[in-house]
Order: sequence, then structure tokens, then C-alpha cells
Amino acid sequence: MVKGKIKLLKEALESSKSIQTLDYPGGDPQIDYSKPRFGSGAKYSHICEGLRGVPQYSEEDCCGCAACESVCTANTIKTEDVNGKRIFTIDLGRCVFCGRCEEECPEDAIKLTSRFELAYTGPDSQNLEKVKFERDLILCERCGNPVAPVKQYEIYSEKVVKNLGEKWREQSKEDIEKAGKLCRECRRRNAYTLNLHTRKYY
Amino acid sequence: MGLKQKARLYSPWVFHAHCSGCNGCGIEIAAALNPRYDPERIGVTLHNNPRHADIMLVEGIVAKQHVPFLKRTYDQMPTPKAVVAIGSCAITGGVFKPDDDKGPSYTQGGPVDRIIPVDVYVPGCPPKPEAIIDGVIKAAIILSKRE
Amino acid sequence: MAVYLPIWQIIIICFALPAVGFFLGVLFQSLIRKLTARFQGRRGPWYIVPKSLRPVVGSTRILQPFWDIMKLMYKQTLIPSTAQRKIFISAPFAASTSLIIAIWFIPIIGISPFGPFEFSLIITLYLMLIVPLTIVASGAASSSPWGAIGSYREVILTLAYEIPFILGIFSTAMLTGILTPVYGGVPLIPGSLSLTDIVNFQASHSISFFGFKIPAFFILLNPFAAAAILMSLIGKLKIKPMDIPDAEVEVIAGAYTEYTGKLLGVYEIAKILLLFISLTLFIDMYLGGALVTVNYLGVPSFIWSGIVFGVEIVILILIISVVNAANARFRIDQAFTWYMKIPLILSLIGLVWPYIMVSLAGAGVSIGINIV
Amino acid sequence: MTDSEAATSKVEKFSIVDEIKLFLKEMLKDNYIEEKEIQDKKYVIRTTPEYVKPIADYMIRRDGRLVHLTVSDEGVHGFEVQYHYGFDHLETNTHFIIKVRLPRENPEVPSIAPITWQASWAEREMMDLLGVTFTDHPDPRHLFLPYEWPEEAESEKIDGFSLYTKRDKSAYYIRKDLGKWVPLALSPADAKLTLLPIGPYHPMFIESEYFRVRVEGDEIVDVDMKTGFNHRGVMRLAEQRHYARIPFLVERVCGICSTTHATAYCNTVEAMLDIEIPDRAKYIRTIILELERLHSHLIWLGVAGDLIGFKTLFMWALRDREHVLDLFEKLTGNRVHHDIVYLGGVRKDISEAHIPEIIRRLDFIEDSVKKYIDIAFDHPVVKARTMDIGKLTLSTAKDAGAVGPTARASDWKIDVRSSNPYAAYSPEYTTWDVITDSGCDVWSRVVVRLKEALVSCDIIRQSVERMKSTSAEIRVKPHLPEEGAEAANKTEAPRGELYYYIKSNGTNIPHTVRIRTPSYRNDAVLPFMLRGQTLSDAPIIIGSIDPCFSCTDRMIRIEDVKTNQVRLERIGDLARKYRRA
Repeated sequence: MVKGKIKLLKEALESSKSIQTLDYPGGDPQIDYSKPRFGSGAKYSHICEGLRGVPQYSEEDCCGCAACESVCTANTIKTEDVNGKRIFTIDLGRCVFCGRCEEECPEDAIKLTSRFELAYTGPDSQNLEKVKFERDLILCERCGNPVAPVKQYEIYSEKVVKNLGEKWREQSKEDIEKAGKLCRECRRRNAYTLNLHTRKYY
Repeated sequence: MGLKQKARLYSPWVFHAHCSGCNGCGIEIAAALNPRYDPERIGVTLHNNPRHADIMLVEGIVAKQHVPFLKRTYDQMPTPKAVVAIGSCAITGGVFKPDDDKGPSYTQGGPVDRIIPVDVYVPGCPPKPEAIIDGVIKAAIILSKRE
Repeated sequence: MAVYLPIWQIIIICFALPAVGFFLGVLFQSLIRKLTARFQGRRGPWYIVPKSLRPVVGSTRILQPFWDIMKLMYKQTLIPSTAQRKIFISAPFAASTSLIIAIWFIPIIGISPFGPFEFSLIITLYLMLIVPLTIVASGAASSSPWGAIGSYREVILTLAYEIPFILGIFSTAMLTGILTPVYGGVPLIPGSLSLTDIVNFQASHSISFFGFKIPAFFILLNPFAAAAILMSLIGKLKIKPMDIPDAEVEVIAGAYTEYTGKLLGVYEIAKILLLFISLTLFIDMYLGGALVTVNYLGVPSFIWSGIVFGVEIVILILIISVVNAANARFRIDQAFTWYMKIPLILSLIGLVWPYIMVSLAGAGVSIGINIV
Repeated sequence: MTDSEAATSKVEKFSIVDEIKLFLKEMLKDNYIEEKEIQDKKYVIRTTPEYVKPIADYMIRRDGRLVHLTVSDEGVHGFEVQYHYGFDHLETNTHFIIKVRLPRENPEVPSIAPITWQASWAEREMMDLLGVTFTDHPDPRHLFLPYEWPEEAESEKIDGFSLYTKRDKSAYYIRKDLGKWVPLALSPADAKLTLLPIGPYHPMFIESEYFRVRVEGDEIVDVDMKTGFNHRGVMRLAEQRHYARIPFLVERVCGICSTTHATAYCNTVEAMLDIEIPDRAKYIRTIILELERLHSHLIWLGVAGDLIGFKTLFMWALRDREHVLDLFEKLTGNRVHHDIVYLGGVRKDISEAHIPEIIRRLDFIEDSVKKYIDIAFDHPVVKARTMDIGKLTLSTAKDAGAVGPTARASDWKIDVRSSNPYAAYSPEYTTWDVITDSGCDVWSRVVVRLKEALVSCDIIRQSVERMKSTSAEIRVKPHLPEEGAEAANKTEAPRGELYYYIKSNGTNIPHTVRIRTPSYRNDAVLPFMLRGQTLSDAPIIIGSIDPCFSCTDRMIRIEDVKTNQVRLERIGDLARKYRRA
């Protein structure tokens, strides 16, 4: 009984000596909070490298492949193909910050930053809630359906050519020029007649 | 700044309304009360009675069964009052919104701002306690300007 | 026998004292919150705000309870339609008015317009008892089930702490009459019920306590009663183990559940005044009323009195804060049994203790205390 | 263990599965169709609806637990009612799934709620969500859905989910206009008692829940609960999403025990695919899971302290819990929803650089838990508030199916980590003991949880130490499950046994996902703890089971309470009473 009381009072005394409270809205972001002392003046608590904060989209790097859309947990990222453009709508109000888009993006165009103070007033204030940008699409030469974003086409046609052996390089360049700008349906229809079925290369 | 504004800014009492969330935001609100963040130093105290509160913190998707309760609780708060929607679920429905985007799921009563007016939105799943305190201070500033 | 002040001074003091009491009460409340927060490992409301924060939260937060009350005063007041309107509205005013009147009877460092009045102690006790009664009335009038339970708990708790409280107070009041003739000297007053007399008695007598000559604090002459009173005050002020009537987790806010805005603000004022009155009463009864009559070092005596008052208050608040921080809440039946066990027995011992001291002194047995 | 002992235990182990199978074969005769052993010692048996009751009767008498009762919608084949009986507290992994097919029109099956209390809520849940009628159910009110949920005509419109309800509008159920709250049905005899609404917003819980407590003076006579305030339709949403997206959805079932949900889901899918995850992933999962248990028990300690008015303990517990959260943030990137467990392993490795910090913080947390044990165990007011209240005897706990620390505080040695090992809990990875206490009251739940926190520290230490010698591989690539594959799996959440059942239909979207959370069971035993206690004790008693209404929200109501004489009834007695009625 007495031992517990003494421990309790001792702990109370120790707690009153080592206050860990942050000066949150004020304070210095650089000071390390983990060294407790009176009026430490630190602003933030533990903010580590891997903190999953608000995602940042780099429009230059994005190739428009929409891999992020297909893995997004909460349907934050949406794409729509309208008039030869692929429109990306990113509604951060829905985001759960799981980081799957970062994991799956082939061009590292999405990075989760460590920014987390996202409070905003009014439904549309700041650009936080909705990010919108668009990519140009290649339209099928025959039927006019969208094939792929221009940038994705450029990057991956280069990569395909580079990764193939010497033997097939010239041939594949030719084939890509011939059939690259056809949509999936039209390409399938023409595959054998053009003699460029993919099985040939592997 | 007059006495009225000052008094409102200095003493925002908050009320936590859990509206069918996953508890994550609720735990972070509880964590925001802990000694590391200690909002009492800026006058914020948690009151579990809507009649005593100035700011309501709402989390969750608000299930259909919950809608009348949220409305009633909001009406019970004396004016001036402010509402902070915490977490993706409260803002849009978040991960519990169906894929097809035809609307909310069969149990969702809609995001909070469809039911009561919301002043501050705090995105995050869940937001860190610092972000919640940030939101509460923003709400207190709004509150102090109210008539 | 007592000296009455001129009428105009009394009127001024009557207006000024409640204001001073309220201001000091705010400081005490703030200090309790601050100390409790420190024991819990956080900073609490009273601290020096960093510069970048000042536009948002001000420079210090010493007057936090005051801002809370001001905020409530600027809020809308809702009255439930099912409540009994008249009782519901008048109860908080009754509480704070009775406490404002009670301040007139309690000497603060010896200053009090009605303190020399013959039965000022009894009047103070009655006025303080009005507060729990108004809480019971308002809880019952608010037509909320939580209010009803809060009232019910308030009644039981009041019953529990009031018995040792009254016994302790009277056993102490008797000291003024009993002790003097035995230890030599002439009795000043034969057992006075006037607070000023009690304060003056302690100031004008001194005791030699194992050789040291110190003022005749009643806490040394009757420690049992003092302990019983302190325990009762914990119930009166609803400090931690005894905050049963407005336990947030169990009964939301008890009798205050339906109160909003200004009415709640008036109740908050009453709470702060009650804190001030209880602590001052304890100091008047047991710690010599912080009254210093000699001008030490050329400094006027009332400044010394103020300093002594401050020190005593801080010690009391420290005790209260430790009790508040280090305890869980009792159940109402446990609280009642506890009051019937420890404080009641202590106050009963306190009741017979003066007689034991007198008879010991009569038999020539020294217990280390001598009134000079 | 001597040879003879080993031999007898072997015989016993052999006998449980065999005995049950033999009995079922004899009883069902031609209707016994053994489908397959879906996993080690988990059997699926198909039969016809008329045998449901005798089987339940036998299984409960044989000391089995009804782990879950669920229904899956099989399209043109009708509805499939599944009774999951667990015997893993007697023998590792043993599990029977009895399946019954019902026609699509007028699906009716006899209710087994009169036989075992454990089925009561599950049957009501399925009546709510799939419209299967369980005849002779003692209390067929809505469980998840609001009482004023639209009847057949309206409800068919709601996006494809067969939500029609066929109820007679008897005394149980009062239909009022939509949008208006209809309180629970009360008999005129109860009118003289004081009724107290608790919730949906109440300082007692963080989550919202609606209790209606009937009190006489300060004594609780009866408790009635309405749940469904947190119903988010997670199982329905999971049946619309790709396998790879579900881990993040089920993590958000609960904010306190998020990883254990993801682990249970991933374990189940991995069992379905029959893949083994790398050892390193197992250890990482164990570390995160145990850290989670640690932070859950710490927050429980704080909340329990708050419930008895010990605000200081609340502050201290939450302050020290921050260190666990800091670790989470460093290891996974988020404080609450870790999103680290994934199909086939984990998403993120714990590097060597993190290990010193883990050990440092763990030392600190272990010290503070020990400090709280000293403080709480010696505090007179804490003892006065927790001892001898909220009694739950071993037999009641077994009958009602309590799980987790609540069951272990009633001296029932039941722990999924030892009876059904997953991640790195089996003896070849880590060694540890199951904590039990024989007090059966709130106090022993405090003791069990605090001691378990120390065990968690120990498990994390072992995992961190042994993780160093494993290979760097943390994830294997999963493939799609084949059609008709099914699996059931359990994990031990901080609150108790968490149960997942998944069935595949060959596509990339699961056909059925069923979740049974621990609070589902522990809430069921609440009225047995509450009745006869005082109102002041209600918060700590409700708090003592560590309720997580977000995980699951369910309801209970006890009929036939004599208002003037209150006694705690055993579940068996209640069941008998129902049978007579």
C-alpha cells in the first residue's frame, strides 16, 4: 500500500519535472523534441523520413499510364479520356495516404511528402482538395479510339527497342512505327497480316 | 480585438462526436489531449456535453442510423458554434465510399457537410494530433469572428 | 466589544471584497489546474507563451478560468422546454449571491465588514450550505435524468461531508473559550462564534511548541479537527476522490448537464467563489487568518499579512492538487462510508481533544504545547 | 512428458476429430457429405437444414464453440448457411464448417439461438443483411440496420445488396416514419423503472453506441443495447474490390487493432493460395502485431483510468504510448493505420538501423508498464473501484463465448496465438506463456492486460533478435485463387479472437468475405456483468472488456427479468427458458 503511494508521488514529481509538451502551433521546427526540458520550444513531434503525408504529383514526370488509378485504395485518383486528353482528377479529401500509388508508379512521379498539416476552411479553399491535370493521348489511326498517352508511348517505345537484342532492333523499330499508333482492337485485327505478332521476339 | 472575440478565441471547448468512424481519428483526438500536445495550454478542453461545447469534432462516414443524432446534437449546441470534420471519411466517405461513384454506400448517410455546416476540414487517415490542433485553432478563429 | 468600521467604509468594502475574492479565486483555480497538469506531465494553462503563438493565444494563460467564464457570458443560453423555468433560472443566481454575501462575513487578512458580527461563523456555514442545495434544486428542475442522478448524488455527498464539517468547526470555535483560563491568562471571549474573534485570538496569543514560540494556530492545538475539515472541504470543492456528483464519465455533467451560456457562467462564478471562501475559511479557522500585527523590518503589517496569506494558500492548493492528481473517483456509497469512517471519527476526537488537553494540563502533564 | 502421457494425449487428440466425424456420420447417415479438408484439420461438411439443431446441440455439449454463423449468397443455388464450430481450445487448429443450402425463395432455417447464446447475434445479423429467416428466434429485431429501415418494397432498390427483411410487426418492432428515431420497445411493467439513455454520444465510450439502462435507485436492473451506429458495410465493400485492395480496407475496420485485421485477411488469402511467407516477413508481422497489442493495452489502461476518474493515469498511459506510436511512424510511416502487412508478406523492411531504437523505446515502455503495475496494484481507490465488480464466471464465459483477455480473466486458457499459431508465434519461432487470472472480476482484467503487455515486450525482443539471421526476402508474389477455394483463419487481436472467412469465385474479386470481431462476443456477455451492479460501476464494467464498437457493433436484450429480484442467470438457464417459450 505505502510502496505504491510512494511510487505514485515519485512518478508525479518526476512527471512535473520533465515536461514533454510541444509548443505546437508556435515553436521551432528544428529543435529535437525528444530531449525534455522546461519550455523545450520544439514545434513538431516525431517526423521521420517515411512519414506518409500528402502525395505530391510531378506533372513533368507523369507519363499518364494510370497505374496509380488501378491500385488506389480509396479511389482518390480518377482518370477520364475526353477529346484526346486523359484528365487526372485527384481528390485528396478521399485519400487514405496508404502510399500504394508511390509504390506502383513506374516513373516516380508520385511521392508522399511529410507534409501533414492539411486543415483548410471552406469546401474549396486552397488547391488541396482537388488536383487536376491532363495528358495528351494518341488516337488510333483507324478508329479514333484512344491508344495511350503520348509520353508513355515515347518512353516505352524507346525502352522496348533498347531492351531487345541487336538482332531485333531494326525490325522492332519498324513494327512500332507501323502498329504503335493503333488501338488494341485494331492491332489485334492486324497482327497476323502485318506479321508482327509479339511472340516473334521472345 | 474586443473582449468578446478574445474570450472566444482563448477558451474553445470541444465536443467529440464519433459518427461511425473506424476509431482511428477518435484515438488521435484522445492522443491530442495527452501531455505531449496538451491543448489545455491554449485553452482547449474536451467536454463531453454538447451543451457546453463551442466546437464539434466529427469523424466517420455518418451511418444512416446516425444522421438524426448528429443533427440533434448539433442543434443542442448553443450558438456561436463551429464544426471540424476530421479525417477522409468525414470529408468525403474515404475508403468506405463504393468504387462506382454512383453515391454513398447503402449505409452511408453522406459526408458530414451534407448534414450540418462544416467550417474546417482536416484531411488525413487519420490526421496527426498536430493537424487536429491546427484545425481546432482555425475553427476557434472562425468562431471568434461570429456574431 | 468588537470595533465596527464607519458605514461608508463598510459599503465600499462590501462592493470591493467580492470582486477581490473572485479575482483571487480565479488565480487559485488556475493554480490548481496548473499544478494538476504538472503532476500529469503536461504544461497546463499557466505558462509563458512563445512569441510566435501570442497573436493566437495571448501572452500568459494565468486567467484561463476568467476567459472561460467570459466566453460563457457571450454565449447563447438555452433553457429546456420541460424544465421548471423559475427554479432553473434562479438557482445559479441564488448560489452566487449567497456566496457573495458570505464573503462579507469572512475576514481576509483581518478585513471584513461583518466579520465582528456575533454569529458570523454560523451565518457563513449556512450561506455555504445553500450552494449544494441550489445544485440539487437545479438538477431536479432541469428534467434531465442525468440532472436527477446528479442531484441524488449531491444530496448524499452533502450529508456525508457536512457532519464532520460542522463538528470540526464547532470543536475549534470552542477552543477560544476553553483553553485560555487553564493555560493562564484571562479568557478573551467565552467561546466565540465570531470569525474575527477567532482570528484575533490566534493572532494575539502564541504558543511555545517544544521550545519554539509561534502564533497560536489552531491547527496545532486541534490537528484532528483541522484534518477532518480539510477532508470535508475536498468533498465541498469536489476534488478528485469526491467529484462524484458531476463525474463526467458517469453522469455527463450531473446537475449542470442542461445548463448553457450565461447560467452556466454564473455557476462557474459560484464555483470559483466557493473555492475562495473555503480556503479563506480554513485559513481563518486554523492558520491564524494570515494576520500579522507587527511591522517587521519597517514593512507595514498588512503586506506581511498578504505574504503569509499567499504562502498558506499555496500550501493548501498544493495539497489539494496532489490529492486531485493522485486519486481515482470513489463510488457514492464508498464515499459515504469513507466520510462516516475517517473524517467523522477525526472530528469526534477533535471534539473531545480540548477537554483532554485541559485535563492533562490540570494534571500537570506537559504535551509540549503551552499557550503564552 | 513421459512416454505414456504422450501416448494418451495422442489418443485424445486423435479422438476429438474422429469422434465428432463418427457421430455426425451416424446421425446424418445419407445426408453426410464430407467436402474436403480446406486447411490442416479444418473440415467442411454439408448436410440438410433439418439437422442443424441436433448438430448444434451435440457440438455445444461436446464443449465446442460456435465461432461464427454466417450466410453466403450463392446466386441461383440459393443461400448457403454456414456454422463454424471451433474446437481449437481443446486441440490445435480443429475446426468444422457445417454447410446447409437454402432455396432462394423463402429461405428458412431453424434458429439455434435457443440452444446457444453465441448464435443469437449472428442470426440477427444475417436476417438483417441477407433476409434469411431463422424461425423461432427469440429476439428477431434489427441488429445493424435502423429500426425504421424500409420494408421489402423500398429496400429492393438499394444497390444490389439483397436487403429485404421479412418480419412480422410484433411487439418487438415498432415501425415509424423514416428518419425518426424509434426507441426500444418497452412493456408497460417497465414504466415505473427509471430509464437512462446512454449514448450514442456519451463520455463513457469514444465510439457511439446506444444503451438503455433500467435502474432502480442506483442499481441496474436491465440493459438493452441498440447497435449499428458504426455499420459501414465493410464486408459488402470487400466483395466489390480487388484482393490487393482489401488489406487497406479491412485495416480501417478498427483504428486500434488495424494490423491484426490485415494480418487475418492476408493469412486467410495465403492459406487459400497455399503459399508460405518468408521468415523475415513473419517476424516483422509479429513485431508490428505485438507493438499494436502494447499500444492497445496502454490506451486501455488510460481509458480505464479515466473511467474510474483517474485522469492522471490516463495522461501518463497516453504519454508513454506515444513512444509506441513513434516507433510505428518510423517503421511503417503512419501512427494508426500502418498499412504494412500485405498479401505474401510485408511492404516495408525493418532495417538494422531501426533495431537500437526499437530496443531503447521498448525498455522505456517496459519500465513504465512495470511502474503502472506497482501504482495500480497498490492504489486503494483503484482497488475499491475494480475488485468484486462485473463478475463473469468461467461457466458463463464459456456459454456466452467470451474471447481474449475477458475470457482469460475468467481463468479460461484460450489464446489464438497458441491454439492456432500464425506469423511467428509458434514455438519454433518464439516462446511465451498465456496469461490467465482466476479473479473473474474487473480487477483481474486489469491484471491480465498489464501482464500481457510485458509478455508482448518479451515477444518483440525475441523477434528482433531472431530476425537478424533471416534472409532479406520480405514478400512473395501471390497469384489469383482458383474457383471455389475457401479458407478460414484466426488471429488474436488485442481484444480477443478475430475470425475471417473468405471464399473465391475464380475472379480477382472475392465471392464472400466474412469478419467476426472479438468485441462481437465480448459485448454479448456485458449484461451478465452489468445486472445487479450500480450505475457508477457501469462505465468501468463496460470498459473492462475493452469494447471496440467500431470493430463490430451488436446488441443484446434480456427478457423476463423480475423487477424486484435481480439475479445473474446462466446462459444455459436462459436457453432453457427460451426453449419452453
